[in-house]
Amino acid sequence: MSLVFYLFAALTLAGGLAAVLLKNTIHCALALTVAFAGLALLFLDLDAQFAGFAQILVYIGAVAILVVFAILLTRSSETPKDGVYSKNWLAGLAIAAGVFAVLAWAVLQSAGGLPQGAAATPAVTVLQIGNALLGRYVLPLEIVALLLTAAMIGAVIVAMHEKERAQR
Amino acid sequence: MITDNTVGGILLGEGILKGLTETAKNFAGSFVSAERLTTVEYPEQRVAPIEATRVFPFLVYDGKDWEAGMRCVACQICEKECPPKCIYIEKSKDKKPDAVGKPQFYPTKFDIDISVCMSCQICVEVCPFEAIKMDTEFELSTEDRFGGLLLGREQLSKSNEYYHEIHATEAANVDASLAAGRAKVDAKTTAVAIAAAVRGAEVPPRPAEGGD
Amino acid sequence: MVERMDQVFVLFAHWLVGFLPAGWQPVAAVLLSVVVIICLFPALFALTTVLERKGLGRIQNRIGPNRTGPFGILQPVADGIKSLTKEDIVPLSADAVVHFLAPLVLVVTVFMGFAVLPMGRGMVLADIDAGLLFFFAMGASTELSVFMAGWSSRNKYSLLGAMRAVAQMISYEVPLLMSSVAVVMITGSLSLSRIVEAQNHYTWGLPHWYIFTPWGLAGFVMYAIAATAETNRSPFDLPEGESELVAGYHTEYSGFKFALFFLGEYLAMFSISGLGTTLFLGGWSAPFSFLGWVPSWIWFFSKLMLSICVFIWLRGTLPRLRQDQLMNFAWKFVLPMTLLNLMVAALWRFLGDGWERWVICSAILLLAYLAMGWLGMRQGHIGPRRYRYAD
Amino acid sequence: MSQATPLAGCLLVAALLFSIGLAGALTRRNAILVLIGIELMLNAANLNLIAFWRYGPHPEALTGMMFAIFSIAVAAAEAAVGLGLVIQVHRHARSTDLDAMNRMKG
Repeated sequence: MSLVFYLFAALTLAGGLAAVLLKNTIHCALALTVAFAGLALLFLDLDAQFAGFAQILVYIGAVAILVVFAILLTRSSETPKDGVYSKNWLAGLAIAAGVFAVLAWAVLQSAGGLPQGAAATPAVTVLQIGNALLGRYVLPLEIVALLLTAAMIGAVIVAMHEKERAQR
Repeated sequence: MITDNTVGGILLGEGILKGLTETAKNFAGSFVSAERLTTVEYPEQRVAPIEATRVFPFLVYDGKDWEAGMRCVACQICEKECPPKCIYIEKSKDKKPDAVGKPQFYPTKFDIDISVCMSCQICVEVCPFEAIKMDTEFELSTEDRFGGLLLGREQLSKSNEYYHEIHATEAANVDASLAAGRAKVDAKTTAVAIAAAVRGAEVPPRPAEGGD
Repeated sequence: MVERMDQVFVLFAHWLVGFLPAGWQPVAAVLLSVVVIICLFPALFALTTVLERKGLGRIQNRIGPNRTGPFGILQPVADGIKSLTKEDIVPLSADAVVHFLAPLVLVVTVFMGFAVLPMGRGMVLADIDAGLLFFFAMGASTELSVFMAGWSSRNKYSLLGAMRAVAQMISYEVPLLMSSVAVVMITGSLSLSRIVEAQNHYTWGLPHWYIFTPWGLAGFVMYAIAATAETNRSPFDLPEGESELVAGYHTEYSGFKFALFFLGEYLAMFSISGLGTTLFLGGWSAPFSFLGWVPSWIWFFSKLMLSICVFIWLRGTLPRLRQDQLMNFAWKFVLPMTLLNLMVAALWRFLGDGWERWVICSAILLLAYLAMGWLGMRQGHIGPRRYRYAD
Repeated sequence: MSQATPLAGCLLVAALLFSIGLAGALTRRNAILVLIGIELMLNAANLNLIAFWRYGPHPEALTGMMFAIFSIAVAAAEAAVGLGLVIQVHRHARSTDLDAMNRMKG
């Protein structure tokens, strides 16, 4: 377990925890970007170069800005007066802890059965990914393309500012 | 519809290219032709100020002694007219003879706060005695923010010759009108003198007004 | 001898790294080139500030700085000292941590963009297989630092400037990517050194640069427009519109942090024009075959400085665009043209060699250009402004 | 943890990140922070996919990585639509406080 892996994992988890626990919403969004960056580094550490750069481009480049814009548009950067956590926060925490316990138990139990030993680092070239994308995965690619267009149009229509309804 | 360049109008970016060629000509020209490089290196080289430049007012005086020859008679019209109220005049108690010889008041204190003055030249326009004109001197920076920028009578007074130097044509017109005025006054005094002489034949003559 | 001149830096690096024990050599080699980049480009930035001020001056019939040192060469030193000694004021209500981090994030991400640019034959810091994607990933994360700067200064003007800047950078990032995808499609690889090698051939002495192909020229024009907008320069410098937004998102910054933002903006300009030369102007390949003896890195840096001069030239000429014109232009003109350019590039690739592909591709692009111009002019979006006096 | 293989390490990190996201989604009051929690959970899933692809039997089959790339795209689309909804809800109900949104009236 190399030191680098621990470093990146610590960065990601710290970012994730901060994104969840901080009071100021904008700080949460920035901590979220730290978590995204940590994850991208983890992907690169796992030799998934294309996925790592795609993660940076899509998440840090677009989703983080989207979250921040949404925070500003809904004026939630001012901390609310009656507390930041919902009333039944204890239940939520208990459920999350339970889920983690189950997952951790499952991982540790099956630690033996997992493929041991460091597999040879697969030299994945962008050419292979391109061929795979347009070869075996051409159907999912078209579906995701359709989905992205639908999501884009849908998001615009949902968030559009209706002039007439607001005046009523 | 579009009036002038209908056909040329549809080429997108055509205006941008024209603009770019213009600036390129300007850029290349500035190394070559003088008229494309109009700026000079200020302290070392200076561009002669244009005739009608005006910065801050100054008081004109005739002859050598600035106090005696001062044209200003402290009528305080300019003080009232000045929009930012930057002129302060204190009138004298006694009188002194002016250029024509007529005893006039004179300002014991004539301050202009040049940090407030906006060079609008209204004082020059309203002054009936051509006593205040606009100077072209602009290097007036001082360390002292308040006192240094409040010019007193003595610093404001400059000779008529200096006035001729900076505003030649205007000074010439002013002198011509003053001379005409003086000639009219002399003619009037001589006419009065003759009339007095004629009446004097019946009644003893009054003492002549102060001459030069 | 020629070969040595071309590879002088690579050989020097090997020689220098040779002193270290074998284990440390790869790390030292990378560190050495990182140090070179971190010293070289700020020096280029200093040179460009003088170039810009003198160039703008000459365009506006004045001389430009010539007091500090001969021909004003020491002006950047003066600016540097001034920005270092100026007091660094942080507004009381500002969010200190985010306010402090914003310039750092900007400069770091922009510097990381230089890692993949091939600056000469075999002179690339990290020859990543997905180099272009890495470059755009770094380019995309500069927007976040702009937003952090704008929001953390808690000042209406800077927030407005940040919003405008982020909106502009996002809407011009799409055409930027699209125009470079055309190049990737023709070369068949995302790695920048492969792209430069693909352009490094000559027929009758003329190079195979992509700008000399119809889709390449259109792509380069779109790329240049998007690059100018991406770095908030010249006609698109709305976020720092002095007249209305004081200084946009870096209003509340002073002293060294402001200089960092300044550096970040110029470095973004270098890296975007560096990528432009790599994609369309044949990176480090010589313009003519008989000029092959000149070292390759000279070509890269001369093309880089040439595009910087074009940036300055644009800044001296064009007035600033309004925000809606800017957005309108991006989504209604630049993006459709880049999409069409993508299709034309595909057509170019599958029409095979021969003169007909030249004719067809240029015909399509010219037609689209005229149609877009005619359409734009008729609806009055783009053409000269028409005034109607109130009758 | 000495005998833990790198894969188990990745899985544990992913599980922890997933539960942090879940905790965020469940306990936070602000709608946007629930979406942030969901983003974290999606990212944790991506990490699992890449980990299994990297240490799995056939990395050259690229299945894991393809799946991760598609899931990144889908997550981006989901984030866009989710935030669009949140903005619309805010404009309608004047607040993004989830506890306050307990009425179904239009």
